[in-house]
Amino acid sequence: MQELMKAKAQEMLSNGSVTRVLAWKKGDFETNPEPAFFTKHVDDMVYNQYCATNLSNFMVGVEKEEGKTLVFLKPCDTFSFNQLLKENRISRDKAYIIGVGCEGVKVIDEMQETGALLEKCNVCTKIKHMVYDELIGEDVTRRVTDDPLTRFKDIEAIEKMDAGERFAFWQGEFSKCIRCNACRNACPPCGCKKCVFDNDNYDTAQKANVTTFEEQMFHIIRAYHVAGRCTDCGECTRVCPQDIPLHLLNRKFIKDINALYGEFQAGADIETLGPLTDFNIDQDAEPSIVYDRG
Amino acid sequence: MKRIGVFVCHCGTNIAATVDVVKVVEAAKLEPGVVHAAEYPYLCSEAGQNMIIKAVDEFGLTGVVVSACSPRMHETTFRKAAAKAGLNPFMVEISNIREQCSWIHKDSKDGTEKSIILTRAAIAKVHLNEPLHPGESKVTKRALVIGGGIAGIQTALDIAEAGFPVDIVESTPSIGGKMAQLDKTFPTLDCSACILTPKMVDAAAHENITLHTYSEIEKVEGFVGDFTITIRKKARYVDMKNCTGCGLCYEKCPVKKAPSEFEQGLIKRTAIYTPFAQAVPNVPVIDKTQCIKLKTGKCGLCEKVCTPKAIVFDQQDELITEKYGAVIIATGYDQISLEKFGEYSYNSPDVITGLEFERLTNAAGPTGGDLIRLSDKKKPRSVTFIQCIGSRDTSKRGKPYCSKICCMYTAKHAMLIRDKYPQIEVNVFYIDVRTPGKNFDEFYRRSAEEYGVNYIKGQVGKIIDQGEFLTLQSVDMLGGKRMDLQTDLVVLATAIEPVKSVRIIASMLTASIDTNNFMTEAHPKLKPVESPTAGVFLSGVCQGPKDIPETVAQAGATAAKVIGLLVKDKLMTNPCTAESNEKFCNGCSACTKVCPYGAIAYDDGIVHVNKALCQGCGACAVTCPSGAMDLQGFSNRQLMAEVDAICR
Amino acid sequence: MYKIDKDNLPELFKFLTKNGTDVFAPVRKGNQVNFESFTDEVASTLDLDTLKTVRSPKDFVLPQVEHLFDATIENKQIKLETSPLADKPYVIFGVRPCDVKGIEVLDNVYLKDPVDKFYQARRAQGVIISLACTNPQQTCFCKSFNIDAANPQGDIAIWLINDSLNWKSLTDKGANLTTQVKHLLQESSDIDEVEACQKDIQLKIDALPYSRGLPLDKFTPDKLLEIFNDARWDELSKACIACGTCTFICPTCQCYDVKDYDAGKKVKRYRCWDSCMYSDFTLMAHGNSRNTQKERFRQRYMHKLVYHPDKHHGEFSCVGCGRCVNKCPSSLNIVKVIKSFEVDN
Amino acid sequence: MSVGEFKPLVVAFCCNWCSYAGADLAGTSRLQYPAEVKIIKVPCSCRVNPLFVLRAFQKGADGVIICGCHPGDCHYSTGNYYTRRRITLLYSMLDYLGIEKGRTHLEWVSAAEGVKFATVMNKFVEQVYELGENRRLEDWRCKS
Repeated sequence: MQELMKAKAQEMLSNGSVTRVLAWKKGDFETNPEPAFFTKHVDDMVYNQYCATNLSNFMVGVEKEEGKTLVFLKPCDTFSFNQLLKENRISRDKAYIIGVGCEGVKVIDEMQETGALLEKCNVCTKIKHMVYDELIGEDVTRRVTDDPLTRFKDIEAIEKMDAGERFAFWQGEFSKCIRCNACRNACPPCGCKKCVFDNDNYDTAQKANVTTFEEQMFHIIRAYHVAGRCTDCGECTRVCPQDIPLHLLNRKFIKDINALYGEFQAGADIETLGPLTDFNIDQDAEPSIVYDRG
Repeated sequence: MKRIGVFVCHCGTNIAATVDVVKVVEAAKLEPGVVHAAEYPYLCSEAGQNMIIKAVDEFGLTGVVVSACSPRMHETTFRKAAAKAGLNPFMVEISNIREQCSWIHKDSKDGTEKSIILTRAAIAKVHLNEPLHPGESKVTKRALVIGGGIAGIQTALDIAEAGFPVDIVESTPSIGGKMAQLDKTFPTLDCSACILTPKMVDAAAHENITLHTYSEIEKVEGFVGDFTITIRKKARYVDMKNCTGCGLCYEKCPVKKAPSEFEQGLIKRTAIYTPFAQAVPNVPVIDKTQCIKLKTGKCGLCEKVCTPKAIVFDQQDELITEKYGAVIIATGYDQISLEKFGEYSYNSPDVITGLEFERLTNAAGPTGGDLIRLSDKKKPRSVTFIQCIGSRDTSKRGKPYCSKICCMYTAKHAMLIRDKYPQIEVNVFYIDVRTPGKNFDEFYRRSAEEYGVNYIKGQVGKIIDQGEFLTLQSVDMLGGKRMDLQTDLVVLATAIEPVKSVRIIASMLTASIDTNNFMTEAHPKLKPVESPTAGVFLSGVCQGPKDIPETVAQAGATAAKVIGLLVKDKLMTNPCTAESNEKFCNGCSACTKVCPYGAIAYDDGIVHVNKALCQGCGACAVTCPSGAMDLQGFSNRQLMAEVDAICR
Repeated sequence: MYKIDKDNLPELFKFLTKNGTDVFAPVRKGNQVNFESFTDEVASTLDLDTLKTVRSPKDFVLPQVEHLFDATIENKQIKLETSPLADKPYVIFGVRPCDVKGIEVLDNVYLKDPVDKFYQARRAQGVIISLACTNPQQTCFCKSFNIDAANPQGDIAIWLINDSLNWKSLTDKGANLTTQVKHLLQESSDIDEVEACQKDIQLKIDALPYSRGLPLDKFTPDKLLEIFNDARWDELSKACIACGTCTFICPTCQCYDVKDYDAGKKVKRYRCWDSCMYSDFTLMAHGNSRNTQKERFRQRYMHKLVYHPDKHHGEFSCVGCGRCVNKCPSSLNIVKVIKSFEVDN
Repeated sequence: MSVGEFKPLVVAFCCNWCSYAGADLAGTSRLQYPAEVKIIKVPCSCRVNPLFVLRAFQKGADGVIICGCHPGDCHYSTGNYYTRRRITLLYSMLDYLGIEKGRTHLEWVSAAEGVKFATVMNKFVEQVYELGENRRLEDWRCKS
């Protein structure tokens, strides 16, 4: 696959059909390839199970630049691409998308494999590319589970706790937060030009979690702002240096949205109204559904 | 920092009896930015207002807080006073220490403490207030009336008489509405057609009125004073100009099986038809679902007999776009479907609704006014009316409200039968008889006492069609007994509901509608003919059940309000509009999707708000993750400052 | 030299806490090890084997948030109340040699004129007990900064050999603490054992991938402008997502921002860590002096490799702990930066 | 009703057209509800940003209630339909994080429902009394 990708990238760069290639570049260890733009040679390009970064997010950065970008997207990354497209952050005609298969991304610590795959890969159902110009290589992506509810198991476990336990659980997690903003910055839909938490004009700026409240506030609002827009790409959890299971927040919203307003997968297409910019007059649940449940 | 003046009103003893206004003044003085604080017995009085005006000048105030009654009461008063003092009116904030403090808290300590906090919140908000300037928008001096029943006709006539052009859009081929179908009207028993048709003719002939019959609203854009509305004139297949209304066409039409809408389906009509003899305009229409020519290309008999060559089989729907300053909804009602009321055997030909009864006793109706059973064409020996079918019914199948007209029309029907056919026995099952209205109760009493109508308090549980007669399993509540009553004809006082299409029309006009599909008025008491959406007015049953005199009165009131709008050359627009900070706008366009007014447009990476369209709800501001979108007058920072001040 | 059994550590910690000294030691929670306040509950999850805590011990001398003063308004008069200085003694146990050096780098900034009183107070209360790196890891490159992982500095140095801690006090502070807990320690003269351990560590360090030498000699203050204007920054910074992970887990990153918080009844002024990766870093009234991520990215490395050495006698403000190598979401890090300058343009 | 010294603070966001008018009606009808409730007027319930709700808790509120027009009656036609989704999700998330459910509430109150307004407020404040002081969503800086 890697060689096919390199050949294709080199060809398109050489014949001028694209100005740059967005892919992964060899790191100083085999296990730490970095996202990179190639404009001449692609010798350092790699593709393996350590290529974690969701490249869709990097398309925003080249949106204003001249020329077309060839980008390699794993199936799950294409959902993010669509979501960014839907929100006018990127243009379809500035990208040449080559879909590549994915066998799951390995978790690395201290440059060593831990033996695990990323959490999102363990519950992956996103086996098809939602948007592409071309697919190359053998389709190695496999559906991990046929049960779409698998990914909500952890959420259900938390829901089953009593309020005190839930609170203690989240306090434990949130207290680890160092407010490095990696979750925010790695998140494709969380790509505001100026985040409300950075904006002094808005009177909500916070640079650090001064109190436990601010830890809660940041994560609640962050998850809320991407509710209905989060494709569940898992970058937030992957990049968190403190191992906070942030996907459990986003996925809770996804679970609620699916249950209350009908199945919705952000990034599956670019037309469907997002659940928070839409409503159903007769069928939408009343907020009392929250107080009424056990 | 702003220089803020705080004025606390006693409202006589309304506030001062519970709230220690002096304490509120003293507390306000300690707030940052407050350079003056004072109290006064009645701030809304001229002297009170003058005190504020003087203080603005004397202390160089740049912001004013008035702690008094609800802003819904006097916000405008105090804003006007501030404007007189040379301050921007939007630098005034009201803290509501009457409705929210003195009137609900008995304890003076609680009330005073809360008044101080609410005043503090208003001060915090004023610190962030910025001068706002209402824009101006022009007023198109033309009104559109949707619905051509008596409500629409009366409203249109009154507006037209005041000199403004009015268009009436009516979905059926003729104006006239339900009133045209009625036989007599209560409580005077004058002939409905006799009093209605002159008005129909007046409307058609009026130089300021344009009729668009067989037409529907296609699209609405714009806002008060400047609506742009597209009307779909459905193809009639008859040229309105050439047609002389001679009627030869429908005499020759071979299709004779279409149920007549006007006759409540009691008889059939032809494919080309005028709904009734006095139809305005008196131009037939071809029902394309029935016409052989339109369906198969054969026939065309009507075209052959039409000497003025008015039949146009290839006519298309026509779209007319026109500008209006005001829109009046007068869409009226229908009887509810009785599908879910199987126990009343409405499928039996001898069980009919009130409106069907109107046609059955009408001299111009299917029987020429001869009251017969539809099953065997025999004269009934007895007729039984049942009230409240689907009205005052809190189960899902019915309507929770009283349909209001049934008690009276039933009394009318009963009286008419007894008058014309004294041998027919008439029974009325009722829950209670409601007859408020001029001469109404007298009318009802006459029917019972002079005409011998047999009123039975009770309900009918089931109607069984026995062929020869009907058996009513019922309860006489006053007699306290179950009874099986045999009768020949049953008339169901069926609940009325707004026409189904009103929901679509309301949503196009962004006017609100209640759970029963009645249009909501801007204020149930003080603005009963305006919808909450500026420039949209209500006339007739679309707003709530009404009889004819009430409808006509309301139609006139509506016209007066519309005229009040149309005489203005310009309108001030709401300055509390959304505004997008382009530095922070991501261009995601989520705001454009939640805006009910289409006021936000996306262009090249950012969004822009059309101030003339924006009504200031704030849906966009909350949907915007970056906070680029904000609402002037209720900005994020203002609201958070209020939260902070309250929680301090 | 003294010795103490690893299993007896909790007892020692308990003794200290009972006597009014806070103890911070590496504790495992899930997949993470971080310095935590020692309590009975965490005794069982003490972790001296994991090399690197996610957060560095910087937290204890320069906490992420430090309150400076409270301002209150009474009758329209503003009253200030300065926050108290740290006055409780504490011990940070298990600090790795690189992190000890990290604190030294911070000292060179915060204890030099003008002295930062908050920092000074905290620093004065703290005793650093360091721990030699028996098992250095792939991402370590302390050797490049002449840090000896086998010879930890600080107030007390410890070598963990066969579940036994070899304890050597290095400073007066260290000696005082040692005296305080002497009854829990055993005298020891196993210098050989320690020396063997040190040799072993040095061999392991030499075998690490990054120990083959980083071209740090390329970064000299006299080449400041040359490096600043180098075209390589463009490409290097492309993958940066502008988060603050590297900054906040770095033992030497030292920048802070000063903020006010309106708490209703009072306004609290505090300072908190800032990151030069953030778009509002050093934002001033006129706007921002670094408008692109490239400029911000460059700032971080210029500071560590050029500006800081220029002001501090050639001392780099990187200690080769490798945290950023391990944690950067985009697999960027200072090693990649240093290496990319190996060849002159 | 009172438990010890604790006196909760309840912030109520009321839409201008229905609920604020409903509160006025409660006032004109002299219907008692606790002084613990402090009302903030917003044009529409859809103006209430989840940020405001959190902000209130941060600054010391013990309960937050949002009131808007009944679905179908929104002055702006559709505002409260968005509110309904937004606030349902927000409250569900707060519950998921272990915040006591009784501290938040949403109620549709029309301009004619003065009685309902007072009843809702009485009930809500009582509920907050039972829960006691807000601890789980507090910012210690804003206390004392």
